Amino acid sequence: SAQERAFQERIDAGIKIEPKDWMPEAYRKTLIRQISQHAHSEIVGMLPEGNWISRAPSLKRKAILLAKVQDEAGHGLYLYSAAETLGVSRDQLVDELHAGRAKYSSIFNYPTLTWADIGTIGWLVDGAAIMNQIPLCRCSFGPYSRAMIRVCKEESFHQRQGYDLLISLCRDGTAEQKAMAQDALNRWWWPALMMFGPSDAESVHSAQSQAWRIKIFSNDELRQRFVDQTVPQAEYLGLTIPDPDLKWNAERGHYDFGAIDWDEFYNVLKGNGPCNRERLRARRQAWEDGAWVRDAAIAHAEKRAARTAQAA
Amino acid sequence: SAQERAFQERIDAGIKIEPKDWMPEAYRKTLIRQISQHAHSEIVGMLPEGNWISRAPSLKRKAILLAKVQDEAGHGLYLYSAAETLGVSRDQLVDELHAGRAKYSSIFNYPTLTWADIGTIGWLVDGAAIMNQIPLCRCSFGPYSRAMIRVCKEESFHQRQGYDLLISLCRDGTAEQKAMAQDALNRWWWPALMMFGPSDAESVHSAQSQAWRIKIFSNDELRQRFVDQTVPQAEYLGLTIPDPDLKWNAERGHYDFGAIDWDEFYNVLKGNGPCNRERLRARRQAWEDGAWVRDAAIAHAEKRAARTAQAA
Amino acid sequence: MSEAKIEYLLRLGDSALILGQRVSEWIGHAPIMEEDVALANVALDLIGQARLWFGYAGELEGRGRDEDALAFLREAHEYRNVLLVEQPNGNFADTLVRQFLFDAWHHALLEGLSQSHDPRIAEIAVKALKEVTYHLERSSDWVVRLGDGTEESHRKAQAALDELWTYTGELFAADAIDAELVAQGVAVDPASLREAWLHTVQAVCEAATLTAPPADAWMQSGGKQGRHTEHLGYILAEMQSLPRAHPGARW
Amino acid sequence: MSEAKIEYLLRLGDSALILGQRVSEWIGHAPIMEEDVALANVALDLIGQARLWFGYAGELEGRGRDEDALAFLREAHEYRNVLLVEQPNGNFADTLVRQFLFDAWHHALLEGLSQSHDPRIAEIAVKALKEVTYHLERSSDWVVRLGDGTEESHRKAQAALDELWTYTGELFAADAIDAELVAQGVAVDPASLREAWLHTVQAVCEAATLTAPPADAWMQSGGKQGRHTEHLGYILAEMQSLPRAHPGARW
Repeated sequence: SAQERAFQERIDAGIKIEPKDWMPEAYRKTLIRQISQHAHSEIVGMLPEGNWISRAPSLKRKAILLAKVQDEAGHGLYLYSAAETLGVSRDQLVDELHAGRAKYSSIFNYPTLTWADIGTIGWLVDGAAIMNQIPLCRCSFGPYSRAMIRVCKEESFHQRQGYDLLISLCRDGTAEQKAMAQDALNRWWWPALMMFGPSDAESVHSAQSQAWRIKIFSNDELRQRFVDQTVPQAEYLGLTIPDPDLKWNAERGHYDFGAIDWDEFYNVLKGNGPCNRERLRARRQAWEDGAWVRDAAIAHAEKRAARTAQAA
Repeated sequence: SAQERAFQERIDAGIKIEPKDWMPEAYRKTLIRQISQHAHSEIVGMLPEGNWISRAPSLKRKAILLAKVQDEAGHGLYLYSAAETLGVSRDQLVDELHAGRAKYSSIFNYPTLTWADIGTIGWLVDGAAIMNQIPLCRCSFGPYSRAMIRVCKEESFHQRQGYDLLISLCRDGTAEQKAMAQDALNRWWWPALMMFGPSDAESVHSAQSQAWRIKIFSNDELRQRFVDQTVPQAEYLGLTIPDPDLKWNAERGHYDFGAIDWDEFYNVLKGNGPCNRERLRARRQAWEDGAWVRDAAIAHAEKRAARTAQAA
Repeated sequence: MSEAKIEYLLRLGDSALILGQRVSEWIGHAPIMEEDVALANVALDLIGQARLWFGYAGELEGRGRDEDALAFLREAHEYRNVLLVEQPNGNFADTLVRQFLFDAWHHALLEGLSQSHDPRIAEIAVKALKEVTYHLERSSDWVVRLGDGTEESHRKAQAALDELWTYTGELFAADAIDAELVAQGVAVDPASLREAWLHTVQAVCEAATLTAPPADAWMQSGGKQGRHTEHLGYILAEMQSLPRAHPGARW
Repeated sequence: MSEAKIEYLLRLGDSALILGQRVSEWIGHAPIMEEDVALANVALDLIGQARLWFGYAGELEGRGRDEDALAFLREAHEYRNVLLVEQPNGNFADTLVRQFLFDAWHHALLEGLSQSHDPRIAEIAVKALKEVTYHLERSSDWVVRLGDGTEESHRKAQAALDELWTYTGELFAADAIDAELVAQGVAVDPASLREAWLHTVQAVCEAATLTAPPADAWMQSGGKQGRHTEHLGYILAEMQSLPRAHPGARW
């Protein structure tokens, strides 16, 4: 239709789409799915890291971790707000999550087993997230693009903090601390690579999303970029990436790396990851246990409004 | 009455009263109160010690502590059974406890703050309990007397184990371990002395109970015996009893000791001890949370009985 | 002299740290997402304050104990926090009533300490007071909201108040440490804070339709002297597990 | 050779210890007083078994690590227990279903090990088997009682079974350690226990009117290799707190 053509022309011209603008229903739906999935990931992502707040081994690290998890809650909040501009409420989106119908990043279905996992999540998981998200700062939908700018700024800070934590363990630490870091890398490396999604050959929706500029680069491009960036960082830490096929390919100007076990990926996606049930249960429980608090807040606001009205 | 006289004569002759024998209502009531209070003490007493099972510092000590707490549950069970022979049910007695109408030994309203408390409870609290209970092995009511024989045997074992724990801390341990033991003695000494009850001058019911032979010695006699026994044990450990007035009185052939703060005693009795609310809450919670389990056990037994009846 | 001051600083630091630790247990599990942010914020402030008090205590002590040695290598009986802050989180009302009772005291205390003759203490107090002003505002609001919310929230808030009241007595009880430092103009007399505290508490309770228990109720004490409830041992076992398992390591 | 055996002994000891630790959390809080006694009994047996396995492991290792060094001075990733035993106690059904699934396996395993070519292993297994025969009887009875009790207890027992099932797969999965020791006639092939286990489980489920989840459901694994769930770290933090805080002390 003419409307659709005009819409695509605006996008092609690099003009942002704003909530009040006309947009194709599929664009709206795709964005709601993508933004809310991202919001859910921030919220569920508080859990694996939150698991170590009480056991952080120094007060400075405890404060850094607390601040990081706080930022994640904050990111969740902006992202839900961005999604709300598309005509859906936060409560609806959260219901979808709790009902198990909405997705969140599968990476949060892995457990945080040692303190080194906290550094590794910052380094690899935030690193991969930023790699995915930086292009989205230029995406076509205004509120999403603006949320991404803010999120990316904070996440690159988190990534540096995570890497700094690992420097303490690997370069300044004891043999046990370094072993802890290597073990964490062994467990998180492949899941981090999977964060970029299935390889382009398998990926659905990609072409349309790229045309709409809500996806800028392909999964495989981003994954390659991530590997290229991360390998020298691992070397600096003195850690070995758990991939025997990893090597520099001078011809391509990139690192070659081994085949990803997509069976594992789909399995975790299906709910069989080590922590899928626990993560969802923790979020549902927080929601259910908090019902009376939310009810009280509403009841009090109503009483107060009624009193104000009466006084007026 | 003639019945009452005959009853008293049997007691004076050292013949045991058995449940089917006639007995004055006041005797029955006093015994129910005394035995159930003792049973409740065993059950509530599991809590302060149970608090350290998960943190016992060696596997051997963990096993010893577990076995001890298990014995306490067992003692509670015999004692409730002894009380039940007097025509009251365990559930009724437990209801009284949960409603806050029945007493249990006030000593269990103090917290167990360090591992040394576990040794100190064995040494002092079990020590005082045995001192109170050994005479009751000869009490006039058969079931109670028999229960006491069994209980005392196990408790003197517990006392030795508690003292042995303290030997490890005080004679074989580090300065920190010994300090831990001294701190525990400082906190438990006076409450242990209070376990013998108010001084004879203040004590109610004593004369009648002594005539009935359900109380054999006076509170002050037992307390003195306890102090005399315990002081040399403390010396062997190298610990200082927190009583500046404590000293050997050659004339009396006993240790003199300082005045007891009965205000504290009555305060804890009234519910103001450090843990009164928590102890009762823990027991109530166990009971309430367990209701569905008890219901299930009954329902299953009924189904099974019905099936057996049908098959017959 | 310095010894009393170190002890006093540990009391300040320990209360802040333990409450911060308790509050941070909520993160990821709050009843409203905005509260995940707010609770983290309060926890962060408190842990930041603990670091400042510990830093100063360690310097005065001069035995090379830094903030982490003080936080992670002391046992329960060496901790000097008030009993109130180690009480379990319970439900959201328990947590917010605990916070409110503490904040109202903490605010009055820091106001006093910002006039301390010890310039370092005054400086830390001024910084902390800004944060705690917000804490008190927030916890007061929540107590009012819960107390004057639904029947259920009212019941829970009242139960929390009744339960925690017994731990408020020691906030105002001076001992020799306090006396020595008050005489030097370094510390605030705890007893002097009581009126302001009670005033705040009563005003908020009134707005919340809650009944404050009698001011002369039986009070527990001992935290400032290192005699705690059974909860603190568990808090420390978890909090200290990693540094204890790796003696001498740096993180 | 000895290294594989040490590893194998740690697996046996760690599973017993961690389950014993979990079960002992109930003491004083059981739904029926008789169960305080019974739960303590099971915990005691398991901790006793752990001591025997650790004692032998320490001797073979010959580095002076006794049962306590093995229990209290290893970190989570060095623990070799199966994931099933570290799962939280939950409600009484969760605890008893966990116990039953473990007992049915433990019983079959110990039966096999009582034929081990290693006489020390055989001896310990014979002793443990007597205890575990009672454990299995008791946990089976409870599963039947709860499953075929009230609607509520049935629902809870079924939920526990569904929840814990995913941790039963690794009980039967052999790795290189198992293979090496099976070849020597020292250990039992885990896969060989599966049929007997499934038979027990199905019989008890039937009597309990419970539905066992599909045998080919997705299974978690990793415990035997030291990759645990997030729970183990907390168990160890608490359990080890005292020896960790007093390095070198004896108790």
